[in-house]
Amino acid sequence: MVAATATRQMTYLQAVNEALRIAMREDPTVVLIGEDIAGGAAVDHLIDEDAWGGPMGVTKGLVQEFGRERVLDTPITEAGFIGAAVAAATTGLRPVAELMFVDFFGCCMDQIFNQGAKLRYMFGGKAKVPLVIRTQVGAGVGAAAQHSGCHYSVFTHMPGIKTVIPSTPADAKGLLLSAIRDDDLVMFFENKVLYGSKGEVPEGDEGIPLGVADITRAGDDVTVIAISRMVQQSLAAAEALAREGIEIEVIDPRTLSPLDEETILASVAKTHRLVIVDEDNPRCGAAADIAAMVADKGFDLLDAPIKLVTAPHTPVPFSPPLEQAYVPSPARIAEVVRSIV
Amino acid sequence: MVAATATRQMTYLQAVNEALRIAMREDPTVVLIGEDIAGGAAVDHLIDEDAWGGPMGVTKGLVQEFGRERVLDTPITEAGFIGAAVAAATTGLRPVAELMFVDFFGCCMDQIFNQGAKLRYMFGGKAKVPLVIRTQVGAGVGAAAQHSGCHYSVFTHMPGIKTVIPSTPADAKGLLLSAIRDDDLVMFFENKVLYGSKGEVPEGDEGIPLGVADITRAGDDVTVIAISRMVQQSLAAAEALAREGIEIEVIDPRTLSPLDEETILASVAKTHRLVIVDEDNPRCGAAADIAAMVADKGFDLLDAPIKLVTAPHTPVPFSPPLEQAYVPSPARIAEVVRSIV
Amino acid sequence: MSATQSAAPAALDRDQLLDMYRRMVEIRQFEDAAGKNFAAGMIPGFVHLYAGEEAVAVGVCSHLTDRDYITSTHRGHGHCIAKGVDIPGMVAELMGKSTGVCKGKGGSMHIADLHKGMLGANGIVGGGFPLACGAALTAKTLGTGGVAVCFFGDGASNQGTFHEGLNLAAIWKLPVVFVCENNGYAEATPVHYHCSATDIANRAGAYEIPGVVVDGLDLFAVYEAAGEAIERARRGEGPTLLEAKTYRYYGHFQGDQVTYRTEEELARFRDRDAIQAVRDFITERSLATADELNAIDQDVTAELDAAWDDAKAAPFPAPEETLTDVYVAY
Amino acid sequence: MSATQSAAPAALDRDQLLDMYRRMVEIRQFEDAAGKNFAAGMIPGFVHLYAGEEAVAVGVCSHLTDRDYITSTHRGHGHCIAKGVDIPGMVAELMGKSTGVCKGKGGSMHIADLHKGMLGANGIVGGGFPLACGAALTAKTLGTGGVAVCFFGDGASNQGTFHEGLNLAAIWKLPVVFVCENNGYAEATPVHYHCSATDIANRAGAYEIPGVVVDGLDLFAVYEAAGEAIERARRGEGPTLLEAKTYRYYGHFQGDQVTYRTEEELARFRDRDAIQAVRDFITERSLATADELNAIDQDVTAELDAAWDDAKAAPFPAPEETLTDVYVAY
Ligand SMILES: Cc1ncc(C[n+]2csc(CCOP(=O)(O)OP(=O)(O)O)c2C)c(N)n1
Ligand SMILES: Cc1ncc(C[n+]2csc(CCOP(=O)(O)OP(=O)(O)O)c2C)c(N)n1
Ligand SMILES: [Mg+2]
Ligand SMILES: [Mg+2]
Repeated sequence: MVAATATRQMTYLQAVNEALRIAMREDPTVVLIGEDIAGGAAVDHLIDEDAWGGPMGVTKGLVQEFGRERVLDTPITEAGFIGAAVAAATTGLRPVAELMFVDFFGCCMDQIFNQGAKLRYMFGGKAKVPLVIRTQVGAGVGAAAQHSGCHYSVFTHMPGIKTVIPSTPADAKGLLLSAIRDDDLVMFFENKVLYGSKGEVPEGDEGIPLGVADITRAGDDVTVIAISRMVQQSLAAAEALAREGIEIEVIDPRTLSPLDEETILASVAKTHRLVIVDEDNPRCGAAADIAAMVADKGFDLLDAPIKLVTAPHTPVPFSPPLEQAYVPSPARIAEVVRSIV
Repeated sequence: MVAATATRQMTYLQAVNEALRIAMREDPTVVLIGEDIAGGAAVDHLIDEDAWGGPMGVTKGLVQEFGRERVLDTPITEAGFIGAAVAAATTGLRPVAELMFVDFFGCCMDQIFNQGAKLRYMFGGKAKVPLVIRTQVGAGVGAAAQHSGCHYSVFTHMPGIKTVIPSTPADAKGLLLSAIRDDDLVMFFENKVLYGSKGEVPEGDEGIPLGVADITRAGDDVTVIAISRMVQQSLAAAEALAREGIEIEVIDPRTLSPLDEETILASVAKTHRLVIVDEDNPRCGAAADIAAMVADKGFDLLDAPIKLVTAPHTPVPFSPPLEQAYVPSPARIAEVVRSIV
Repeated sequence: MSATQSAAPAALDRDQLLDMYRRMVEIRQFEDAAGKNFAAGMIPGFVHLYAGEEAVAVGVCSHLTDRDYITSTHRGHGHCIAKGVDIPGMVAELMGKSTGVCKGKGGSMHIADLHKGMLGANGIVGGGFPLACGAALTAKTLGTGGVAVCFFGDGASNQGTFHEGLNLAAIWKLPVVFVCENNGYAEATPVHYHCSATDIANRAGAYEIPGVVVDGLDLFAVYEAAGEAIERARRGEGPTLLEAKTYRYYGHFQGDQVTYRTEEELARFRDRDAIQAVRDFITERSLATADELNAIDQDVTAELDAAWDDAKAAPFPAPEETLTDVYVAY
Repeated sequence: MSATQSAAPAALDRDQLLDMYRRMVEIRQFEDAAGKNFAAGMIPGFVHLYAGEEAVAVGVCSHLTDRDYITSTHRGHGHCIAKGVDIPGMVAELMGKSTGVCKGKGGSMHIADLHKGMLGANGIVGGGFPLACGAALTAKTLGTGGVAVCFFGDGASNQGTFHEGLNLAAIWKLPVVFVCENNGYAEATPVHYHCSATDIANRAGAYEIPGVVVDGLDLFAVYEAAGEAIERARRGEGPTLLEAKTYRYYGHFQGDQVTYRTEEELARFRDRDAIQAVRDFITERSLATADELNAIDQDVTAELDAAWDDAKAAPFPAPEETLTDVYVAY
């Protein structure tokens, strides 16, 4: 055991920013590429201090330290700059590209999955693509049907891609550090609703390994696998359920590909009941994926149907009450848990 | 009951061609759009008789009957012409667009899922997109990593899209007719390995409804859900298993979205055992999706783990023995079935 | 610098002129009100305001009728109004109310009305190029006589869909007009950084179609150039790329601190305000008095106030509405 | 019509000339052998042959070393050979043997060798534009002095990635040369139908970069034009769009009945064969005798025969290989 690391409170957004800064300091080949990630490139009067740092400010301050050569504003050209990042990764850089919203993946998916993810395999193992693509997911801010999706399932489906879904500031930092140091193509999904959420974040440059789930609350009655912001929703449900005497174990898989099957199955071996909570659409989604894994490998452990709590099979609606109905709520999670105990 | 319809032997490819011809005859707003689907557009000397009809010849002969105004060769511009097809559908045509290989979806996915599939919802139900996108799936001809994928899961995941996966010539015809007459956006996945396969195909213009599974072989011991070409592989496995006294029920869901849950659950109620066979990659795939549905709604019916027989989590390899190892074989299917009886 | 304004095209009579003036005022006031109501927390999500660019939408859409289609952008309110979408329905849509033109399901970035030939604002930069080609293909195939206009920004001119759409329209001689609203910025990034072409209209050369630069703050200049391009399209002679140099008064979206541009730059453009220029033109030629124009302004204000009051009073959609309108039948 | 050939650039000495000749012959014979072996059922999948276009790959790649990168296409064998990829390894790759350059996992459309700066043939038309920008970005950022060359077809010039790549390279002044191999057709569709530009090089104007048309059947013309563009890139002055007018002798893929073109057209181009032209040039100037050139040809034949024999004798990869090489670590 190492000595406990000092921590500080910071937001999820700041944690992402800090991880980028650490990675850029430790490795000069790490470059950032994306739309307005510095912001105001080539604006004459603009002192970099005022640079946007992305529309959400996630990359704010990095251009001052690392310069315009390593924080590259791009035109609106997702296929162009993501594809450039793929080949830059193959030829000696370690780019971190920003796809502003995951909903834009349809503009550049070919470069991600055909040019990037398959490269190593097609080339018989003689290439690697140490690329991270950061992107935003999640409903909850009224951003409507083209700026609120999750869709990490699409990337989890694709061999050659790793998918990371941090739910806390500490995970955002630790997982991003590991993602950048990883030699494979990693999709890193930041939940926009979590950007402002605070938590303890360790100092230092330690990464959190990809593929290791986090048991965020222990419990004996029902295993609840919760993805991204659904961790918070499930922990809220856990409070309500605990008052009724139902103790759920909330597991954050942290990465969907690779998936920590062992931790999930060990929990189900204890609780014999499984609920999976995901904000993504249900069909061929990550929740179904995990359910299928347990329905095979953990079938004999189960005492009840595997329940999914997900968004409906609809686009994300704009109107606030509809959007609220769309995202799984603590109440819905609790209700489903109750239905199988 | 209507009187039995006359049938003839024809190939899967011919059946697709016939459905297109019937649909174009019955509705002058049906137009075909795609790369080389007539072939040789604007080649001076070319009498249309010699037009390609697509690289596989699927649309051969249609330009002669319907002319260049309704069989539109396009530049290599997937986002451009698929997006054009989306808006053409919204404004009064019923286009059937061809995406030559599903592996190219990354070049046009934005137009499919953001511009097409979400349109009706975003517009509060005040629009429709009667568009069919035909495309090719499947490994087995050495077409390698960028021309052999399946990936219907990606489209099944997306609300607003219907996904059709015909496995026989008769289904290819009947389902395509229904797809073209349907008022929603339909992705129609033709398996390239099946193009040459023959079967009885009814005369006439009757469609097969979307959302109705087909029990292709009845059996009491194990339910096997098989997708696309996996129907043939499963039927071959059934022969071998029958010789051992194991009777599997082979169900072809025919469409993944909508999914005929009822037929699947009714079969599992009888067999208490489920195997799902899919050539697609396993993570967040259609097989996992169906497994999750049954692990919830059919949990109490099950006497054994739900088993998936799928491609591995790898791109499609080129080398023949590797490609053969990649695609689920009758032997593998039989082995998995045996493991749960 | 005082407002400049080319002479009104001969074809425009007084009523049309006043109509166009009114449309511009509607857009301006709509956006100002949206800005205020956003700040007051009445509008969820992202809102991109069109104020400053009114001459483009109105100059172009004045040539169009309901059989003609337009595609729009994230900054779409102006296009909607110019194309005749119901303003109270738009206000309600911004708030996500059931009385919105999309029943509250779309919001600012997805306002649409197919009956008005408005194919939707669009959250995807560059999403409209292929769609405009498709609407034009329908017009051409069915012989409706309609055209399609694709509005897009300077930033969008770098998207692959720009290239695919323009090439497709050119080889198929589709009745489309591509209208670039070059307001100098894509979010915080200035056009001279993100775009390799000095004039975006110059990119027309790659498709061997006409490319025209026009002063986007000059209503009549836009009107004339658009008219020519639209007539050309209607005659079956194919697409045109029209670039209107313009400016947005607000930030990229509401909340943007606009650090990337100077107060002086904004002031320089505000000095050349397109609406003021039309006002001056009308009053200088005594086509209407300042009072008459003020009355129009006030009428619009009243209309908008009422729209906001109604929208605020209107119900949100019922939660069950989340599940409808995905498919025609499923 | 007899073969035409511009004068050899002064910089080329006899050895270089004979090297280039040999490379062209290697490509031609490689393709002829591939065509035969495909017909004999020895090659699975889709095969697109480069024969006829040799002057382009060789004229361009003769300026490059291993620190320079190229991106290629579905019709990639010629680029691979010109860039120095091991020919026996390529032959084995076509057959899917474990001795292939990609261990048999890639096949014809995915041959690659990063050590040779060959970033891969590509099954996706237009896939290479962004990749070339990325390789050039690495070169620029790390100051390697390398350049990237993006080979692409006339059909690819309509893909959105063309536009995105050229704009990106232009604004970032990346050391890239975009080389269009305009062979008149995209599959069965002639360039004058699918492409709105009479000369694809003309599209350079949209990015304010140089656009150059060159006779792609003339090795020295290609060599000179490519040399200039590559030097410009190395000097940090940004990208060039080079269009080589060329022709493919075989069909789009093996199996294509080639109904869309005439025998006369093919004959016209075969009459201007690029390799024959180089031969004539060499013998007319007595730089080498016909016998010496024949010896090269025979040497290549022997090399290829041996490569095919070896490949046929080589083992296929073990089935377990299906599961490896997806990730570095998982
Ligand atoms: C495909 C895509 N990429 C990025 C964005 C984020 N985004 C929204 S508006 C915008 C800038 C658009 O600039 P421009 O086209 O000039 O239009 P303007 O905002 O100036 O009207 C960006 C980058 C998006 N919505 N869609
Ligand atoms: C994105 C994509 N669309 C379509 C295809 C199918 N396809 C393969 S080659 C080709 C024609 C390419 O034409 P061109 O770029 O001129 O290259 P050439 O074959 O003439 O060398 C097409 C349409 C593909 N491989 N990728
Ligand atoms: Mg702009
Ligand atoms: Mg070509």
